[in-house]
Amino acid sequence: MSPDLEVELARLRLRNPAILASGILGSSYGLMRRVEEAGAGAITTKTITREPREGYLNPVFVDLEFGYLNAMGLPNPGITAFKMELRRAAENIRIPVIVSIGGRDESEFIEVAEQALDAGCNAIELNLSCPHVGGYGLEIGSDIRLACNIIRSIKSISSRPVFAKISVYQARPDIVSRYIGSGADGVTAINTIRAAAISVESMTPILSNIFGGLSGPCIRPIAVAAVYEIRRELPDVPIIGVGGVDGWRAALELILAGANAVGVGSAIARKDLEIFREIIEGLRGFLASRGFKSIKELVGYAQRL
Amino acid sequence: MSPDLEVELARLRLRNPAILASGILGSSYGLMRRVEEAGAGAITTKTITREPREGYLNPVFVDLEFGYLNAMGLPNPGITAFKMELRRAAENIRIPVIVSIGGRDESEFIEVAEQALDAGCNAIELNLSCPHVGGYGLEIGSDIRLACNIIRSIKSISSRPVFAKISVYQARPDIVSRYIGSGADGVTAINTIRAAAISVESMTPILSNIFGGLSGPCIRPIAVAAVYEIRRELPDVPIIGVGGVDGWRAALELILAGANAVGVGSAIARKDLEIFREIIEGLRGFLASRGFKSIKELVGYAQRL
Amino acid sequence: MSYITGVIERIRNLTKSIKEYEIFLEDCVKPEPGQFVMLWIPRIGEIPLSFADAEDNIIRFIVARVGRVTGYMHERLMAGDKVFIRGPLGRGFRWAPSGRALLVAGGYGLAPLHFLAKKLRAAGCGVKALLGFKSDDDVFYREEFERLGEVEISVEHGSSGYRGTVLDLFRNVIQGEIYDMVYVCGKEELNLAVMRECLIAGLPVEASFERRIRCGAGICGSCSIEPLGLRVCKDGPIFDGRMIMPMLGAERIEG
Amino acid sequence: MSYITGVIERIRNLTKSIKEYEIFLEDCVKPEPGQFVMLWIPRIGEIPLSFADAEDNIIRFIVARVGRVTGYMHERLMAGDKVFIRGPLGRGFRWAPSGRALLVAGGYGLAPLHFLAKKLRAAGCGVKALLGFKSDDDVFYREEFERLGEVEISVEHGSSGYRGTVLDLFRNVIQGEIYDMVYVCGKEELNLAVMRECLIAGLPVEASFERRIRCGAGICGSCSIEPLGLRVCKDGPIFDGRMIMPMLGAERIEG
Ligand SMILES: Cc1cc2nc3c(=O)[nH]c(=O)nc-3n(C[C@H](O)[C@H](O)[C@H](O)COP(=O)(O)OP(=O)(O)OC[C@H]3O[C@@H](n4cnc5c(N)ncnc54)[C@H](O)[C@@H]3O)c2cc1C
Ligand SMILES: Cc1cc2nc3c(=O)[nH]c(=O)nc-3n(C[C@H](O)[C@H](O)[C@H](O)COP(=O)(O)OP(=O)(O)OC[C@H]3O[C@@H](n4cnc5c(N)ncnc54)[C@H](O)[C@@H]3O)c2cc1C
Ligand SMILES: Cc1cc2nc3c(=O)[nH]c(=O)nc-3n(C[C@H](O)[C@H](O)[C@H](O)COP(=O)(O)O)c2cc1C
Ligand SMILES: Cc1cc2nc3c(=O)[nH]c(=O)nc-3n(C[C@H](O)[C@H](O)[C@H](O)COP(=O)(O)O)c2cc1C
Ligand code: FES
Ligand code: FES
Repeated sequence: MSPDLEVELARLRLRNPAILASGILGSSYGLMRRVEEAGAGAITTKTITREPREGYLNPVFVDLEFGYLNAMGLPNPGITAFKMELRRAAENIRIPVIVSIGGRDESEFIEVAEQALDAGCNAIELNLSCPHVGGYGLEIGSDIRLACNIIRSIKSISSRPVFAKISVYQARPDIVSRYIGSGADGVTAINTIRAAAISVESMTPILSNIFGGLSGPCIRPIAVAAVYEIRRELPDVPIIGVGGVDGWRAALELILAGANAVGVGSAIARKDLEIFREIIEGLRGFLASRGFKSIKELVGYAQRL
Repeated sequence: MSPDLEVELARLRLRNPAILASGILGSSYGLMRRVEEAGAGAITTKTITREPREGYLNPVFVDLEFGYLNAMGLPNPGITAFKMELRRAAENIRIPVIVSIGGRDESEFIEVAEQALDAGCNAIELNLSCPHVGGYGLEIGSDIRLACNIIRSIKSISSRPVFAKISVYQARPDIVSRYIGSGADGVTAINTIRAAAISVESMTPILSNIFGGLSGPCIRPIAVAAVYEIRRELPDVPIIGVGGVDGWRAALELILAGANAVGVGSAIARKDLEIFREIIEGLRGFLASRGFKSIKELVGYAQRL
Repeated sequence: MSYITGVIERIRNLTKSIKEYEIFLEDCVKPEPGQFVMLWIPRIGEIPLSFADAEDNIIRFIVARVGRVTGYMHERLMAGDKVFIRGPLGRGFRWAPSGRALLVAGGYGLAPLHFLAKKLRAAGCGVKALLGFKSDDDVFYREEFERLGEVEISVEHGSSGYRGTVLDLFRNVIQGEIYDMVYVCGKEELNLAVMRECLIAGLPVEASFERRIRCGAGICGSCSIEPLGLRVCKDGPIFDGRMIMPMLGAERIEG
Repeated sequence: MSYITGVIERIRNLTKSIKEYEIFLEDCVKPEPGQFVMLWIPRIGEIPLSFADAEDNIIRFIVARVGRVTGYMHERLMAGDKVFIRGPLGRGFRWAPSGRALLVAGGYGLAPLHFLAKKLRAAGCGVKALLGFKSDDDVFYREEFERLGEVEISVEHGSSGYRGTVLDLFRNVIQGEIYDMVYVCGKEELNLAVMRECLIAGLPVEASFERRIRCGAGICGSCSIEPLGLRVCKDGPIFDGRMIMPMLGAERIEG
């Protein structure tokens, strides 16, 4: 019998552990549909705010050889418009849809969450970590008490799973522990890391916003350390490991470190949606060759003595 | 006339802005001599502690394609033995020698600094940022008040320049400002970033210490952002930009962001000591081709509107 | 870094609102017709542009003045200035060239079709181009296309060529002549109308689509043609009529 | 990742404290004689080892039991176990082979010289090896070297071969015979003594040195031969006698 890739993640049942990361193609029903067809285990939507956001001017994306830099500026249609996409997703998409929520304050988080829940999403991810949009993301996440309050409020309106998406700066077991204490069902670690690129040819920053977030293989060792450390201190917390997953080996590295599932983000730039099949088949092949029956056996395996 | 690469850095005069970063070959007189011959503008020594330290067991170093991971464990002969190397350096090496100091508390920092100053070093760098040695580095640097006290104490025993070497977690203008307020003459940004690598083949962490520090090209965008942000808020602070300098373009990127000089670290693994000439000639060529007279004109150039 | 440095060699006014830029690139690119680049002008912005031509290190763009970046290009950019491109991006026209091709272009849609015509011609295909303009003053690139095959132009308000839209011209032509395939590049209504006619007539057709391009790498989702979930920057900008078909049934074009 | 996976094919006891490991590598390596690898045994440690042999995907190490990692290898490692290597590292023997070569080895110093002898032989050089051991029981690899050229062995306490140290044997041999170059690999005193004799006699000489290897990449400084600042892992492990000369004058060898 072929090895089992199904995982359970804070009561969500995923056909496999490869989740579309937030901000990547999760901005419309049509794209989500394609990601489901490509084989993903779950989908995280683009971070949605109350009002529509235009995002920053181009350039918003830089392909470095070893990773990517982006400062999109959280462009999104706003929750009212996005609800239509979510409704269609709820009707037609069978894998879990996790809505990523952004806000400048507790009330914005709650308002967006209410609408998203109303539209039938399966879980919520709180963006407490985007490092390059003033007022949002990391600016919220840097205030642990505020973050805990937001988590508590959202848990008070729904029992559906809530994940806190954390930055590397907050990827510490003590902080995660407080989030869990406030009701979070799990964490997503990590978001991009604040970074910038300057073109030597033009002698100017490349991103219109100057600062952006670094993603891709180059942040994977940082994500691995974050996941390992959280898993070591908090053996039962559901963790979505994100950062530099560019194939099955990278996915497995995060799983061995302790991730229950992994987010697939910017690697899609190079490998496109085929990456999901590559991960799934690679993991299955690895499990088979080593005689494991289920991917669950490997979660945190590298921590054994 | 060929463009001028000389820079001034907190009253140190450097023949060029390419400084050997701490922990790289700066552990003996013989190696420092070779680095001088290779063309470096200044040398930072390995971080020296009061007592000798064995460091961690192998593996202590991983070559990732896009960077490097290390957890040496601050191996060093201790200040008493190292003083002999420093004395020889003071006699025979003509470029500035910056001694990197590590300690578990204020008194260790002061004791090591006293000895290093006594042996004739030209400046001091305080390691407030090594991310993988318990009790040292980042554990000191995370306590800003303690760090400020250490800076103050060392400035009270000598007027030679003192640089605070900061981690990405502390690379914020407000924190740097407090260091400067406590007497620091400049900052070195950034140290390696906490990270880990797991071998999928063996299903174990690679480093004996599990956690190490990420360096190399992959952290350059993070270093560039840190330097840019500090330079923007603190126009006059001397900054040694460190992180992913693997050639003249990378060096220039940090200088354009705002670094007065740059540290050259793990790139030596791939390019060896020839990298210093490559940087020097590359910078000179660039200045000439663009009609600049001195590298000083380019410090923070990317911040112009 | 991923940008290739280019130096503007020559700027030519094609009409009062369209210019042609000839750019010398430091590195050679090998685009397919229909592919595009992101052109970055530091401190100004970055926009998608189709290759109008590319040979070794020389490439050409045809740029219509539309807004901020194209406005800057028209007013301030001069020969000798540096620009930066990333690309070639996207997927170009896909069919192996053979037989007789009909090209239908409106406005700066001429750009990718010019490059395509060159390649078709070099591959020995017969090429006829229908070029649509608003007025006599808007006509450009007629001679460039004439060097590559037959040309008919349409002008909505003026005296040259066919009087009317290029869609009407296309309908006329397609009734009397036989083609193996049709390529269209213009406003979305034109693309869709031509595609619909071709699908009905059983003619293979490809069209170049536009959406707001941000990442250009197929990850941000900004350029999706909905509800199909097709990304202009990665799955396109050239799409086969049969891929777009589901949308042709839809009343309203979203995205 | 930078490690190449290897599977132990065969382990052979050479003496009571020296074993030979034959390892099949997933990827082919092309080392020069004198180069080394870092051999990683997960959860145990990582140590430098010289290539004793390498052909396509099969490599051989000769490992003396010394401490923690080598002890584990001797006691626990079995055929079929996986190990991981990074390398080849460092610089091997540098001269283009020609003429007659004299090889002087002590203990596991035989390893790199065996690989060198093979290459010299294949290049048509004359090879004579002087192999030094403590006692009769310590003798190993005699036949392996005999297949590649002349062999003389020295035993300090025993009955086989020359009675005495390999340094004494070397002094005897070098007086009566003519060589174009000398290669030595053994304890540092042996290396330095042989180098000194060769330099006095005007004979080219290379030796393999050891220091504690950590990074293996030439950056941590741990393997420096002082006061020369020569890194065993990057500038070596093989050094030309003339590079080491300044040290031969010094009383004490530091590092
Ligand atoms: C794949 C592709 C290839 C292209 N090739 C060419 C080409 O070869 N030549 C050429 O001249 N143009 C081409 N374009 C269009 C060109 O990219 C836009 O005209 C340009 O981005 C406008 O930038 P701007 O800053 O001048 O205008 P802005 O200031 O950004 O916008 C001005 C106005 O135009 C609208 N607008 C901007 N971009 C678009 C768009 N993509 N679709 C519809 N409306 C838009 C805005 O909403 C606004 O109302 C192409 C577009 C795509 C997607
Ligand atoms: C370039 C190079 C090539 C080598 N090739 C071979 C080889 O082919 N075969 C082989 O058997 N060995 C070789 N060695 C030596 C081998 O690496 C060591 O014996 C091994 O690292 C010891 O590891 P351990 O964990 O067993 O011993 P440990 O527990 O680390 O040490 C045990 C004792 O040995 C001493 N020691 C450890 N390493 C060294 C050293 N490098 N020099 C001097 N003393 C040391 C320690 O100080 C300690 O007292 C080579 C070394 C180098 C530098
Ligand atoms: C273009 C782009 C847009 C992103 N947008 C979001 C977002 O809206 N919300 C969010 O939480 N993370 C966002 N991220 C971060 C990713 O979800 C992910 O955490 C990060 O990219 C690291 O994963 P990767 O290395 O696989 O890309 C974005 C990343 C990229 C590259
Ligand atoms: C092997 C190694 C050892 C290091 N040791 C030290 C150290 O002792 N003290 C210190 O402050 N930084 C140390 N560093 C950090 C470097 O000085 C530098 O900040 C970091 O490597 C980033 O620069 P790079 O990308 O050029 O390597 C070490 C880095 C490496 C790779
Ligand atoms: S522009 Fe980002 S997906 Fe096409
Ligand atoms: S072992 Fe690090 S420099 Fe040689």
